[in-house]
Amino acid sequence: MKTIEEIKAAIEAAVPGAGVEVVVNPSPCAQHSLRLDPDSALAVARFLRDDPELALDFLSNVTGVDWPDREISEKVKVARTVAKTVDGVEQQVEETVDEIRKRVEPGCLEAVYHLYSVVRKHGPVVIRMRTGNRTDRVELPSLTPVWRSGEFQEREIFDLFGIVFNGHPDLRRILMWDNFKDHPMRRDYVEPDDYEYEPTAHDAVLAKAQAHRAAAQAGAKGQEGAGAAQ
Amino acid sequence: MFGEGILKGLAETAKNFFGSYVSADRLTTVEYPEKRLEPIEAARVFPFLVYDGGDWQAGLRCVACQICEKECPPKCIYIEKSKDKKPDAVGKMQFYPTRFDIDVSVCMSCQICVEVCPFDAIKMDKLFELATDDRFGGLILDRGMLAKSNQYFHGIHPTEAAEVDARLTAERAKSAAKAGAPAAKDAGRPQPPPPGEK
Amino acid sequence: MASSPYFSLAVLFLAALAFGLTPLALAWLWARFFSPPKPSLVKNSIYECGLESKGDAWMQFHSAYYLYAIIFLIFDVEAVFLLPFAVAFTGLGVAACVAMLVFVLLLIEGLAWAWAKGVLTWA
Amino acid sequence: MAVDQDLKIELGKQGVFITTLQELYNWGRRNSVWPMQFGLACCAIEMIATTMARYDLARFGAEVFRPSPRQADMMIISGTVTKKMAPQVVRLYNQMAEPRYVIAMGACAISGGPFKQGYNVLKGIDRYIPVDVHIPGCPPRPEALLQAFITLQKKIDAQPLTGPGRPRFLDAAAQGEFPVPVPGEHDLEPAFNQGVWPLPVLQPGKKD
Amino acid sequence: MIDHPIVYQADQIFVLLKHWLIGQLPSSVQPAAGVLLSVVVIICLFPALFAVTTIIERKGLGRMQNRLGPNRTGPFGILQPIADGIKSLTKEDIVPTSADGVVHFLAPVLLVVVVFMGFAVLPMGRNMALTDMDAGLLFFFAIGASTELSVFMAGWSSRNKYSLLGAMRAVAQMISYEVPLLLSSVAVVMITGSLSLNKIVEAQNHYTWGLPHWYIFTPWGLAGFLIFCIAATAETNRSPFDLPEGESELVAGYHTEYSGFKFALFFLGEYVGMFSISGLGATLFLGGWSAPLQILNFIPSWFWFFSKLMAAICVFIWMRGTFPRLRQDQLMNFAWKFCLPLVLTNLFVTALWRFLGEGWLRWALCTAILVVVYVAMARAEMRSGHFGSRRYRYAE
Amino acid sequence: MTASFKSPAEPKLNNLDLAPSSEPGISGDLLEVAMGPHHPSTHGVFRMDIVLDGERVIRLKPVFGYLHRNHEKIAENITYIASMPYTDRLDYICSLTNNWAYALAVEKLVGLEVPERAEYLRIILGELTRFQNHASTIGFLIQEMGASGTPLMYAFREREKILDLFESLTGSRMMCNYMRFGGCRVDPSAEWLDQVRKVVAGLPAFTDEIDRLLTSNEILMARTQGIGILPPDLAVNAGITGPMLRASGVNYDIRKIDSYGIYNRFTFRVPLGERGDVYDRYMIRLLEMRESIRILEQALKNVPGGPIVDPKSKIRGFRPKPGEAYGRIEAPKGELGFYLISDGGPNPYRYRVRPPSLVNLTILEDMCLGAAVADVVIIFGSVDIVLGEVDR
Repeated sequence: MKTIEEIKAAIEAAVPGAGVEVVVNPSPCAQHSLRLDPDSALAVARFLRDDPELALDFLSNVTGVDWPDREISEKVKVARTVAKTVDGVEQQVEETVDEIRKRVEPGCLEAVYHLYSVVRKHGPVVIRMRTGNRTDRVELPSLTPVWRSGEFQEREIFDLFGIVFNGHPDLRRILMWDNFKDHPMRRDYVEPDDYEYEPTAHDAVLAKAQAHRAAAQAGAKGQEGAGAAQ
Repeated sequence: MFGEGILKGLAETAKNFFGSYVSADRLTTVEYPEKRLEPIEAARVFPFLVYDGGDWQAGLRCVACQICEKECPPKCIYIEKSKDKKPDAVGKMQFYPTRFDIDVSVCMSCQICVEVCPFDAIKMDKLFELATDDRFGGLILDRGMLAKSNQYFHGIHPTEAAEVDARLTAERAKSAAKAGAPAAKDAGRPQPPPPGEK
Repeated sequence: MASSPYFSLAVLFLAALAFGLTPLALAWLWARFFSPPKPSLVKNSIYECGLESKGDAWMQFHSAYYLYAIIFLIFDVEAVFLLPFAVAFTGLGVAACVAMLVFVLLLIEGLAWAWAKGVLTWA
Repeated sequence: MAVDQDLKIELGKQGVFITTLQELYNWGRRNSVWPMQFGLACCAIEMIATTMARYDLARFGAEVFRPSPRQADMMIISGTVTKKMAPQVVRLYNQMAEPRYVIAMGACAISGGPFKQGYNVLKGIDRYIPVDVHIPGCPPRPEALLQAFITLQKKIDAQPLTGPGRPRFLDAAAQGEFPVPVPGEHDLEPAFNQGVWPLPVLQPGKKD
Repeated sequence: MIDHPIVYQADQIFVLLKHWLIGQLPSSVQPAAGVLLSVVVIICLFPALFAVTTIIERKGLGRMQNRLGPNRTGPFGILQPIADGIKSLTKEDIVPTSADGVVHFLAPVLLVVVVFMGFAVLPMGRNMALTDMDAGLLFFFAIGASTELSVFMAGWSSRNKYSLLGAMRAVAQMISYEVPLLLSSVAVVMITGSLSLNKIVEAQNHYTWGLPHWYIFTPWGLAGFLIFCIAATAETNRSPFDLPEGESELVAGYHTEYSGFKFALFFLGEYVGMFSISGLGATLFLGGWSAPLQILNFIPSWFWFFSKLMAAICVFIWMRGTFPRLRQDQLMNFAWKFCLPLVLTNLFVTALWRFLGEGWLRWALCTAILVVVYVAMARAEMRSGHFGSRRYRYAE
Repeated sequence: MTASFKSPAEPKLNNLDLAPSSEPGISGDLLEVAMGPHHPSTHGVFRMDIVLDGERVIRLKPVFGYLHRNHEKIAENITYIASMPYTDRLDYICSLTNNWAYALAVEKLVGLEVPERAEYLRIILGELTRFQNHASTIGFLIQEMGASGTPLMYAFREREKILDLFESLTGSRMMCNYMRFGGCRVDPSAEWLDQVRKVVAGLPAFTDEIDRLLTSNEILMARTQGIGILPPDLAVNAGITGPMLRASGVNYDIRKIDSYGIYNRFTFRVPLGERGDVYDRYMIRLLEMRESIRILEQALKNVPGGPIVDPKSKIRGFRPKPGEAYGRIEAPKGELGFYLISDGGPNPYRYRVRPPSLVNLTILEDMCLGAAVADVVIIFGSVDIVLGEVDR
């Protein structure tokens, strides 16, 4: 089988303007992957399937990964002008100071596809796509038109992660019920308040349960669904 | 093709029907409450706590290290560690659990608590007849219900119990020889490697 | 009157009816005195695999069922015609049998036609 | 005094009659518990194994697995009840004809078991319907189901036909239907059925 | 041998008993009492037999499946049916709100009435038929056809989708198999020359070299018997033709919405129907109450009748333990495209049998025709169904 | 590659609006029926919303999630080893192959070596699991065809023997929790291996019995042949794996392709179907059972001694370096894969199960359209799913 770089080159040769990026996997199995640009992903996927040398006709696994917003603190050298008293004289001095800046790296949702070839009996080739963010730009092209096996798996990602797959023939919730609102596989999903969450019905739990009951009776409404995950 | 398949099938069931009167292979029923299957030594159902000697409160091997509580996948173990130390079976001062509950209505019988226990204190029982109509009273086993003697352990898992005993005696002998006087000092430290990690 | 076969049939009919109704009456009595029935909305709704039933089951059904019924009717009538013939068969000559044969063949032709037209293919 | 004596005898006769009837009734019910053909998860396989040759639930007269709830007497909740499934389970239970029994088989059915931490897992079916026998285990061995079945038989045997201790279905005033929960936007509504799921009582004496 | 007084008395024990009993009554009510007594016996006997059969079935199936079957209720589990009966009797009766209550109630009752009526004409031993009707066979079929009605009533009135599908299946299946059932017995009528079941038995109650003249021992009789068996299985909705209640597809088919004793009545009706149709099959082809060998004539005739009946029931159970179920279209095809042509051929063969007279020729000719037609039909059936055994290849 | 296999075309996606064209007058009203979640033959809690015209299926929508137990979410909150017993409960008929797949994925993630003895044990247990899975699948399939349980009883009779082996080795009948990262948990005794040999020697008798009871039965042939046909190109495109794919004539067996474990040391054949109908799926399973016996016989001849677990492996404090891995095996139902992302912590960052049962259901509607209700049940049965794995 071709190496990941060769595949990348082949894709770029075949699909002009395709944004492909190699993602290196440091683990011993070295299953490196290709990150596709969502805009050209469908064309790339068609190429991967139809190219006689690659012939990746079998989409084995599709899954979503949630990368939440991360708070990154980094040291930045900042140049600034400070009013300083040097030798009794006030001066404007330029100096560089280390400043710890916190910024929020926007998270994203990712869809990962594992491809194999039944004809050529090789694989896996891993491709992945990222959404713009986790809230409003959660759309990706559906690869179900290329590989039918994505149908239920993409539906599952839609259900549990909330990635909207454009071009999917039947994008409905698959595992949760239809009027369920949250996406429970996201890492910031909060469970509905359930007083018996704790494993065993110990005294502490029972006390918690009683507190919960008291709160419910006191008219604290809407407690059941306090954990909307959005 | 003109009905032989059907006749062959009928012959097969007839063979089993008549065979059930003559051959044990064709009548495999074990009439449960009266007769039981041959016990399988490795069988595991729910955990129990092993104690040495005659008094379960004194002889409990558990030192409330709470590893099993942390490692338990469904989190069905609940332990409260004692504030003070008590002498264990060989006289070392140890912490002990003031409370050790297992909710068998949650336990998944995975045996991970046994694997991670450095003290051979928790083992798997074979008792499965726990059906009850009492949801909260019958299914949360406390220390007293969990504690079972080493003899009982020998009774249900003879091979494993013999291994454990041999290992424990060796270790105790070693630590007694090595330490001599300050035996109580390193009592709380887990010494033997967990059996699953050898 | 009692020696008439129809008298026996009537008695059998009544007895069978009584046999069917008695346990139902007993069950009703039991429910009346001990185990009160508790009909309710969910309990007395139609069973549909644990879901709420959607749509009505009383609906227009596929015509294939009725075609079979018509063919059945023909053959049942044929059988009724055949029975007197069969009873008299031991005393009949070849000519009478041939006449019956023609009748049966006509019916077989009908069957063959229906077969060829695909009426006998279950849709 | 004489009247009293007569009355006593009369009552005694009636009592004998009732007792005999009760024994007969309980004997009949106990020996003909037809389970509903209903499996949820892993435990269902052990439930099937229980009906198979080696364990043979049929010996107790209980092999007549009825697919329709109308004809079944017992519901073996064999496996995880998810929040998506719970309304169906409750509805099926409601659609069963009285007398009906419930066996919660396995950890998941009792409490959610190992999957208790899951967002879609109901933490015990006894929040919505009354459960007669609980069998711990994950999954319980087939013998454990047999033992639970025998426990249920004993329980049936002890039920009086009349009087205040009589079971729910013999009491005209008792609840006959249990509300079916509705899947809401985040969770099932309500989270439990009042009257079925009493808050577990704190047991102060439990700290041995 | 039947002339021997002890043998005769053993044979006629029930008849004599009945005569003795009604002899105690004033002569004006004697005929009516006689009928009543016979009816009561029928009404009690067959449900009792039903109880026995359920336990035989459950234990027999168990044995076929390497297990014991019910054995704890009473000694060897023989009280199991009684427990089931008590349970059904005391179970809550549910009628769906949207169902047609009257029809829902009538369906099981009708079924029970209809299946019992069939016994009116069955001779269960020498001189042991309730009525000796001239058109007994016709009556049997006429009344038997009403079971379809009750099944349809049950399915339709429940207003349940599975029930409705089950009912539609039941009607389609039962009317389809009614035709081969009827035509296969026409052959018997042709040879016997009577519709009276008593006469049909009498006609078979002769022996040559100690062997009986049962119709099953003729080519047309065997073919007729086999078709009769198939059609009878379908008529009684037994496996492999149990589509109307097809558990794996239609939950419980037409009786999905029935609970308590109404359901038990369906159960009972099915089994009693099985008894009556097995009895008819035994009467038509297996010599009714006649002994299988002349030297066995000393055993009472009723014993033979009931042995044949129970043997048939055992075959039903055996088939149930072995076969998967057919599909609706295959079932219908089998009735119309296989059984019907075959049974019509059988009618011709029967006529031929009579006209060819005694001798080996008619044996050879009749057998040959039937075998040829059977093989041709089977091949056609297989070709149209596109099935056959296959070979498989392997990749290394 | 087989001759009949073409390069995949663009998949046909079913038209989803519910508008069947029906000739007026000849057909009746359409009947919408829900089969499941409580239905005798949906293997638990699966639901199919079916639209019927008479008895013919014109629309079928599978509905899942009634057993969605949040396996993946739970696994992301517990340690790597703690997920092992949870994998038992995925496909709860074949816990050992699930263990194996998960162990394989972690071994790929971390780079652990499996000792030879452990590899042999894995193969022995894996093939026993495959045998009992196929046996019970056949039993359930025939049950769905309306047999009153006899083949299922026979299958479970053999299954009990195999479960006894599992229990005496691992301690549990069904939830074995036996594999460990880089090996196995308990070292079997020589007596246990003898016991396995004895059981394996008895297995051919069972396959022969099933063969006699069913294979040439005309009713079974009539019911299953030509029903639920799955063309090979669609099968590959829809990601179908396992016996179902091979029944369609595609030679793809991960035991041969990846030769994970030490499968390349054993000689066994891959049976291939020709038409891809229900009968082929039944037969492929039966033939695979025979091949499993062959593998077992070879494996049991020389089980080497030695350790059973990689010394680098540990239970507590197991923290793989950041990275990801996808490991897959040929589970009895098809390709079972585990996709793990590690962020260096004690819990997997992302834990994904690639369930063969779910993906194999993708083409359920395609296979069922135009079939009768009774066929739907057996087509569904021939797919061989376990809800624990479909919904996880």
